[in-house]
Amino acid sequence: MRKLLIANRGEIAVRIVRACREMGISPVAVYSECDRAAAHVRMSDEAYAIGPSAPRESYLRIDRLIDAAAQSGADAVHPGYGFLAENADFAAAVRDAGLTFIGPTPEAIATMGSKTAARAAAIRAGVPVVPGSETALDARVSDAELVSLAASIGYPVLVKAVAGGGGRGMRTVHAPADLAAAVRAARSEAGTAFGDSTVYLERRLVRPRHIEVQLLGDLHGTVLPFVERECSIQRRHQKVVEETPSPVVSPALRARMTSAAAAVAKTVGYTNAGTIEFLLDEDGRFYFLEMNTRLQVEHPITEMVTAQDLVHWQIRIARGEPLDLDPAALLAPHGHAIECRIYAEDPDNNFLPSPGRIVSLRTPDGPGIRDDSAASAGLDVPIFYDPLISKLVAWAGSRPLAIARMRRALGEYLVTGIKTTVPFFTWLLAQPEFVEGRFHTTYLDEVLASRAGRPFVESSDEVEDVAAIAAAIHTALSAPANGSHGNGRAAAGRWKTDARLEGLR
Amino acid sequence: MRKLLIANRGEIAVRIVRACREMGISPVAVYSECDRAAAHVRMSDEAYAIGPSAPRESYLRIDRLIDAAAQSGADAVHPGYGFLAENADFAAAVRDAGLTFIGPTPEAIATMGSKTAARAAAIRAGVPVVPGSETALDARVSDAELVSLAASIGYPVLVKAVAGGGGRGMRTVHAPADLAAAVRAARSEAGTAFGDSTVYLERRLVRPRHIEVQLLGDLHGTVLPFVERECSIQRRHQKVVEETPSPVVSPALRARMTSAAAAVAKTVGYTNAGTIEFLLDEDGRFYFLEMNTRLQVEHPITEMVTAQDLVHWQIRIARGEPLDLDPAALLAPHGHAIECRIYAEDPDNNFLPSPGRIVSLRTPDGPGIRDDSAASAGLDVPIFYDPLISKLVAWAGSRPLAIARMRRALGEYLVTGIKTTVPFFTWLLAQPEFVEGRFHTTYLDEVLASRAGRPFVESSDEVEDVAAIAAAIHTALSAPANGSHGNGRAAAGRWKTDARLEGLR
Amino acid sequence: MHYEVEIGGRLRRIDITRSGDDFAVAIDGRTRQITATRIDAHQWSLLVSAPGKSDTPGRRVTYDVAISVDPAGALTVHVGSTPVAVIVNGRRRWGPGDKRHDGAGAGSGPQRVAAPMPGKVVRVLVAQGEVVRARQPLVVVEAMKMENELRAGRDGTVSEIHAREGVSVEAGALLIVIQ
Amino acid sequence: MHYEVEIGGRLRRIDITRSGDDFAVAIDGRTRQITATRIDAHQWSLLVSAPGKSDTPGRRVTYDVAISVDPAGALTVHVGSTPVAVIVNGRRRWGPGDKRHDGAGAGSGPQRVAAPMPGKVVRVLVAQGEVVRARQPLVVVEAMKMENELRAGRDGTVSEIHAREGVSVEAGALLIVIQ
Repeated sequence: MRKLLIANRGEIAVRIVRACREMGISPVAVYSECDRAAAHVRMSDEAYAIGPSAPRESYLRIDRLIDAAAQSGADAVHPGYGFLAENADFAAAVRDAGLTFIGPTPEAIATMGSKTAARAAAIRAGVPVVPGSETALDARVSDAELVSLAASIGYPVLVKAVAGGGGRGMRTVHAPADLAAAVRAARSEAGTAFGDSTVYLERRLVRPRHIEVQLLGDLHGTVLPFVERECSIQRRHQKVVEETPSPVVSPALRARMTSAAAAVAKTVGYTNAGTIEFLLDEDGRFYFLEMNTRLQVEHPITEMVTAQDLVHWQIRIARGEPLDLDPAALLAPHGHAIECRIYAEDPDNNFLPSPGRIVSLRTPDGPGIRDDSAASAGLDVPIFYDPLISKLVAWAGSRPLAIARMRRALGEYLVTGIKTTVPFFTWLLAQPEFVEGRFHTTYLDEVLASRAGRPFVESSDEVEDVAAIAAAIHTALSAPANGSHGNGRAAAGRWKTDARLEGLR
Repeated sequence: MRKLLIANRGEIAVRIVRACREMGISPVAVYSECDRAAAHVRMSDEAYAIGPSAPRESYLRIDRLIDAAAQSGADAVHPGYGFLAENADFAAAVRDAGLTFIGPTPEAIATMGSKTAARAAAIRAGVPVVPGSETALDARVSDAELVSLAASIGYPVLVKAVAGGGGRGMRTVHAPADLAAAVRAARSEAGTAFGDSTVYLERRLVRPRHIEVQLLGDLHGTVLPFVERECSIQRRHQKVVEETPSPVVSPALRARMTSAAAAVAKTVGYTNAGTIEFLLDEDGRFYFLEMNTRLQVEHPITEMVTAQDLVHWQIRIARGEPLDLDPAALLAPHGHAIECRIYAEDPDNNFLPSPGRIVSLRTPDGPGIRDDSAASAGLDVPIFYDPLISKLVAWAGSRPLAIARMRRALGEYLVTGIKTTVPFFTWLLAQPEFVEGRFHTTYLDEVLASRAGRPFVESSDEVEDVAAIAAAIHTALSAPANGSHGNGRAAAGRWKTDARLEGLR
Repeated sequence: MHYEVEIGGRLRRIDITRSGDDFAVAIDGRTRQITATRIDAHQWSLLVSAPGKSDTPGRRVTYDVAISVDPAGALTVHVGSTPVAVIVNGRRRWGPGDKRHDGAGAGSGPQRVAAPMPGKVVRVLVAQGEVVRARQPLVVVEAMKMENELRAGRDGTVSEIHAREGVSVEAGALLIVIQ
Repeated sequence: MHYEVEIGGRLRRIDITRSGDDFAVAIDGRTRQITATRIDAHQWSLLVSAPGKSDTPGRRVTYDVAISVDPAGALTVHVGSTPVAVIVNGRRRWGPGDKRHDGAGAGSGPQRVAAPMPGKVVRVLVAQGEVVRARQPLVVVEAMKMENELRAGRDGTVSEIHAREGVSVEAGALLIVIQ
């Protein structure tokens, strides 16, 4: 493998570029119109335009991606996450073009991409699943049948899209009377979002935690699980903070959950990187929820506590290398790691997206801090894609220190020009429930509802005085006579350099 | 401990600010004239001017540092490294002012700061020392006595300043005829540099490695050693690359070296952070070289493989907390870490310092990369201090991957406006001797001499074509009519923002 | 020079006297000594003396400050990493924000709810003439892979509805007006 | 527009025809298609077509480029993180570099060795009239905690010595001239 096309953008494309560089593989970028000067393009060796900014005209165009691979002479394709990462047709198209797909087989993607087929696989592996309907419910299932099915599962029930993800096509129903409407709404949303309107029903557990197990499977039948990730801090079913190890998983429970995860993967002959998601109830029972047949957004925290590089392993597995790792070491976390997903959203305005140009950017660094990002000052966060700015990871010897370090890093993080979720995380990481590890998948939605939009930053009188003084001084010294140059010593020096360069003509 | 004054500048001051933030301690900065807007000032809670830019008028002024501590109400002082970090008078002045000194006692600093007293301590602890003179040699020692002493030690001999460090006041002598002149030169250099012109003689080992052991000692008599650091890559006795673990130290040798280091420290009742430096000869015998009674520049690599925070521990020890760590874990490195000291020097011009304004700065990030730095675009690397730009650390599961990762990170590192040693490291990390771990303390000087100034970057025709094209396009588009604004889309957008702000008046 | 700076509904009156990098700043009558060093077009390093009656008169507090116009056109001062929205001399919107929505913020006059980004109207949740409460969801716009609820900034009555379900809208398109 | 760019002693003749972000660039007669997108005042993203006779005509190579004047006044183009010193249209020094030393680089005419930074002359290693070889150490200046050897850029004869041991010098002070 000498050249690898990255069928993605943003921070995950940058992440894959870095792995390529470390492995001596030449990274090839693709870009939509608005991404011409994006970080993943600038950092790659080659770059190919694949269409307009809207994803369905570029990053979702299988034909154009295969064309770009051919044009560049790439011999492998990494899908990243999102876009086509869990699209079996794409994996098949890559294979049919004679290229290596860095991921599982199209067959495994198809099986585990169906929530009902995945549930069946878990049951075959002897792993408990959340009580629910064993088959997909299409439009022909009558309302009466739905009510009877729900009664047998027990309320509250969740209506979930078979092809779903990210909380879309999902509804909670507490009483039979609301069931039919919820199913209709979920079908409609799922149809629009995924092109597949079938849904299924599942018992909604009370205050469960979301615990997931990262797996690697090689082409020689070895499947190895990693120490669990705790992903219960979610907003509207979207993960916002992840950490490893979980504050509530004992070594004994870890052994059972990771064995169960490996068993499910082996049942479907799974290869490459994947993740088994579980719900863990308040009594310590866990249930298979679904499998993600790709690299996860939150993979860095696993890397920090195991000293393994998951993207390297994805590539090595695809090249046929065996997983020659000590299984016990993968279950013995070295320290603690936490990830905050920094979004271009306005937390004080109902987390509304806040795309636009980043004016200033200062990212945290120093001990235990990793920032996986594709942002830079002067470039746009486009309106067309997921508004993830960066994945900020803090690693330390213990959970309290990792939290302290993350708070320190958030204090160093400066993004101006757009709104970000930094102030929200600063607030969240100070909450006693978070600090003490007392949370579950609905904790965040509940506490957000109870705050009723109160701002996350309540600045002190002194900070407001300083902001007022700074605004006044800045206004006073930004005289038009100076153009955009200001009066600054530092700035003046830079402009002098420009003037010198201009003298070149 | 609620407020801590940092008696230093640059990356180490920033490093200590970060530890303070993580521990809920308020950091207080001091600054010389040219450092008014330096990173450590901007990141602290309070900042005090202590004089002109020249170190002896500011960062070396004990009186002004103590004054600043009093003015701020700080209850502790951290000296960092360099400047007054190993000055017993400063540690005593801090103690006498009723403040906590984050470091060893003035007595321990004084003892171990004298190379001859430190040798005596090692001999008392039963640790081998390099054959050499047991007493300091002042101006009263006759040339004949010197020649006789050298003959008993064996040539080649090193003439070293008793108060020395960083290769200053040091000379190698191969024959008796050169001895007297070398002693005079070393005394003169040491007198100027350290205010103490006494020297001593030491056998110069052939092709030794520099291996050092980090220690922590608490106030309750516990001394714990950490896995060794390999610091043999030196230019003129200055470390330029450090790594841990050493590629040549076996677990058995590690056990012996770390026990020896702890024994020396216990002999002098050592507390807080310190480092015992050894020379390791080609036959696997090690000799005590000296002790550094402070935090080392290269401490981050130890942190990466042990998940301990050495600055936190310095503060915790000073507060009286016990070292409640598993000693075995500190000797079992998790992965491998390498540090490159990125300097503002021109490697292609005999490593001449290259101070000045940083025009653009892009620092590496992503998996396994830590950048301890105080640099930012638009600010100066002053002429007055050590021209260290950043300490770039790569951590990975294995030494080959850590090297690959460092090379990847160096490729992401962009500093314009000044010269840096990035191209030198890119070259060094590709040398077979480095990759295979076959080096010793004079390896780098030898290979640099053999290269006779050949440039470290030999760019390809294609890269030169691209540079030429870029220079031409840049020149063509930097028309004076546009001022410093260029024609760029991104740039234009920013200036629009400025214009809006100017409208504020 | 005199400025009026409003933050969180509170007006501060500021008078500045400059001498090089040093400023004497009277804020609502209390004078403070400031050293302001410009870092670049957007960033400043401020050293601020302790407030007047402090028992630590020699204290010099350091603040890193960045000033920018956010996508809604509001002026934001970051003090460290803490964003503070400021209104200088009564002006609320700068640059392109002028012709865009007023966000969901409270204010006087009719509230004009506009699309903050291009997207598709998924649901209109209120009817003409309906009485709404502050923070009540009004319309759902799908953009950036998420459904985004736009909410009322204050109590009022829906006087205009321009949003239609299923229709794509540009950034800044007026969706709903509340009197 | 026509430019002459010298790199490492080799001159490249460049003709540029612009059309928006796209450029047809003839370099010593071979034409290449370039897309140049400006990132900021100093940085560009270039997409470069494969050279003329390549067997992969569709290849589009991406380069991240930064342009700056270094402390010695030379124009440097960073291609990725690789610095390349360039001379455009024959001009060797820009800005303050004009009145400073010529470094230790080879060139024609007398070589004027000047202090690259403020410091103290520790040792003068050559005498008036002495014949020196390229890279021979001439004078040692202590600055930034290090002793720095300034070396001859080429073979020649020492014609002037302005450096005196123990004397502090400013940046740019002339120390030695070699004919």
